[in-house]
Amino acid sequence: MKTLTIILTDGPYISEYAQIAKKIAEAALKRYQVNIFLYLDAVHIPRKGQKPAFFADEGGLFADLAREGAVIRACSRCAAARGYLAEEDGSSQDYPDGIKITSLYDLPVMIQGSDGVITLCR
Amino acid sequence: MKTLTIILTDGPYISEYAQIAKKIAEAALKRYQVNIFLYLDAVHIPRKGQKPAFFADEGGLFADLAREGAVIRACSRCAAARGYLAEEDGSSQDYPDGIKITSLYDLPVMIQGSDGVITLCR
Amino acid sequence: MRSVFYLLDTAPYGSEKAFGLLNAAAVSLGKMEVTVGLYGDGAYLALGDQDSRALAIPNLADILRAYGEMKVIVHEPSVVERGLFSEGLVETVELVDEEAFLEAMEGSDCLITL
Amino acid sequence: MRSVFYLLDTAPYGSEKAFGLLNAAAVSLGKMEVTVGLYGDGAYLALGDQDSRALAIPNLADILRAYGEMKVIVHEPSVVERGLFSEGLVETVELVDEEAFLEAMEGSDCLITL
Amino acid sequence: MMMMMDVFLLTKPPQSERSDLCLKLLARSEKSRLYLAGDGIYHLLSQAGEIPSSCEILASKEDAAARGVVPRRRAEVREDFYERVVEDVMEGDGRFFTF
Amino acid sequence: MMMMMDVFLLTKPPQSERSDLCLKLLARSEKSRLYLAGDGIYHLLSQAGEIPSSCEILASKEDAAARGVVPRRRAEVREDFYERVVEDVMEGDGRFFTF
Repeated sequence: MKTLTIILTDGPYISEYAQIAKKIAEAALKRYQVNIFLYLDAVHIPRKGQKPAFFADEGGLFADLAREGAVIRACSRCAAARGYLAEEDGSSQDYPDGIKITSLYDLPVMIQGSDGVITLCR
Repeated sequence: MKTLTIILTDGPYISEYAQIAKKIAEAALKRYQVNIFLYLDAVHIPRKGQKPAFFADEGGLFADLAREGAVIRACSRCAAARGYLAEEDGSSQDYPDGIKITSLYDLPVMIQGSDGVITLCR
Repeated sequence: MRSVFYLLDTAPYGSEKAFGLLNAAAVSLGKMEVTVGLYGDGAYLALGDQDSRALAIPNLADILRAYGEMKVIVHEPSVVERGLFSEGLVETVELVDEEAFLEAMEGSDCLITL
Repeated sequence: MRSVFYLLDTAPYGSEKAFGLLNAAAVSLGKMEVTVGLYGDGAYLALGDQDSRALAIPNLADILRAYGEMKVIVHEPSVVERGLFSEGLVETVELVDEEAFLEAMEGSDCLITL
Repeated sequence: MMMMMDVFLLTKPPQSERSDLCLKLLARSEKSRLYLAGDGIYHLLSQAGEIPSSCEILASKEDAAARGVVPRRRAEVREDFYERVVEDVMEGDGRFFTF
Repeated sequence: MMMMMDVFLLTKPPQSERSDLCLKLLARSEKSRLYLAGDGIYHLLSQAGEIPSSCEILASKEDAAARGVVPRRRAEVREDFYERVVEDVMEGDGRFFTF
């Protein structure tokens, strides 16, 4: 199966890229493996407990993507800086099941194994 | 006593504005009342438990400012969207003592009562 | 501060800034003299026919209309450069030339840019 | 993907993007063919005499030097427009004209812009 | 011989430097398709000729509607925009660039 | 009669639209002081004359050092930069703008 990797750097709400990524990933999951690498501010996206008054819960959208099979990984340096701590297996109390905090070294591995790479950022 | 209000919209680390705000606030606190309003992504700044590997803990810097007397308030809409929930008195488990989640209606009150207003954002 | 100028220079929908700026301006009404200035890509906010239902987010043109008493000026050169001059713009918005735009900025007690 | 082009078009220090991009490029070395392209305000990263000790953050010019094997090209028109042409630039960085810069982008299997 | 098709996904508005760079690469491509989403939609407003006439332009329907943009240049405004992007990124034979 | 002093704090690099707007307002001011911090530091590199010669320029020392910028135009590079900004914002008699 071919693989698509999406790289994000913005947090939720502040830009529309989490939403666009969600649409691209949904379309891709029908036929392809999807990786999403959360870099810089994007490590905020999967946080549990988001209660936006006027927008869709972007954390929930990414929890859905993980359930549907997307491999979602957050950069450990960026996550730790922003207060998201990983357990030994990369899971985090702050993140939904399946979304893990991982090393930046996973990024080139994802890219290498991909047939398409899309970076979305301001 | 004269009052300075600083408005921020970026999260920690991604831009240098939290650092610049800290320096301005430190300088101002020697002689003036200082208000800081955290809007949009800036509600991430005071989060407890930040462990940056290469930078100063910006949450800690703002906890210091609050201890030194700065009035630091975060927009409740932006905070709730990003997963920061307020207790009835505006405090939050995620924030250090003294930094509160409050209504956007506090922003014009802060501005109105100020002798100087500085907005720092990308 | 008795007057405040809210400067928007980013496009709506692509970022939360337009929405955040309109909210901040709205809660300032009645407390201070408020001017919202649309400059550069902020001029796109003035497009009249916005329909954001499919994105399930607030319609920002409707927010402009809902606060008809809010003074909103648009920098005319920004409008022209972006090909917006012949498009239908929100009725409550006032096109001003560069001189008037800069004067409005200078005439307010404080400038807020998100 | 066997080759990747990391495009930096924002200034260093003002945002985390330059630091993040260099880290991503560094961990890609040896796995893929890596090119870092400095364009627009990204050209400021090439300034040779950076000293970030007083800011207590990493020196980005030193990161460039530490990865001397990393291919870093700078868009010459961006350098000229910013008055950097007569400044001392980091030795490991290669000035290229627009044609060569665009060719390097086209010649890589994928483009990553932070 | 079939020419390879280069694919561009653009989410930045016209006056931005990233749009400029995208259009520079587009101008050098022999066969291209341009996908406009997000603030890239604003490229539909101008009739200016920066985009080669041979380039196919597709735009996201919901993004165009939200912004109140009616295309002033030839473009397909599509509801299945993201399916099409993915198909082109994954199955295309040319290069792919996101800006 | 003393002229009032307008104060500008600029943290954006030269090619940005916010810098342009800042410099437009600066050009209209009769008496001005420009504070350069963050990426505003890069304005020190160019000798170009967009800044009126009557304008005093102050720059943050640590921000200039980090960026490796040696001023190519007259400017005071100061360690007490932020104290000075605050003093001018709070005690100044003219207008204040941040970009």
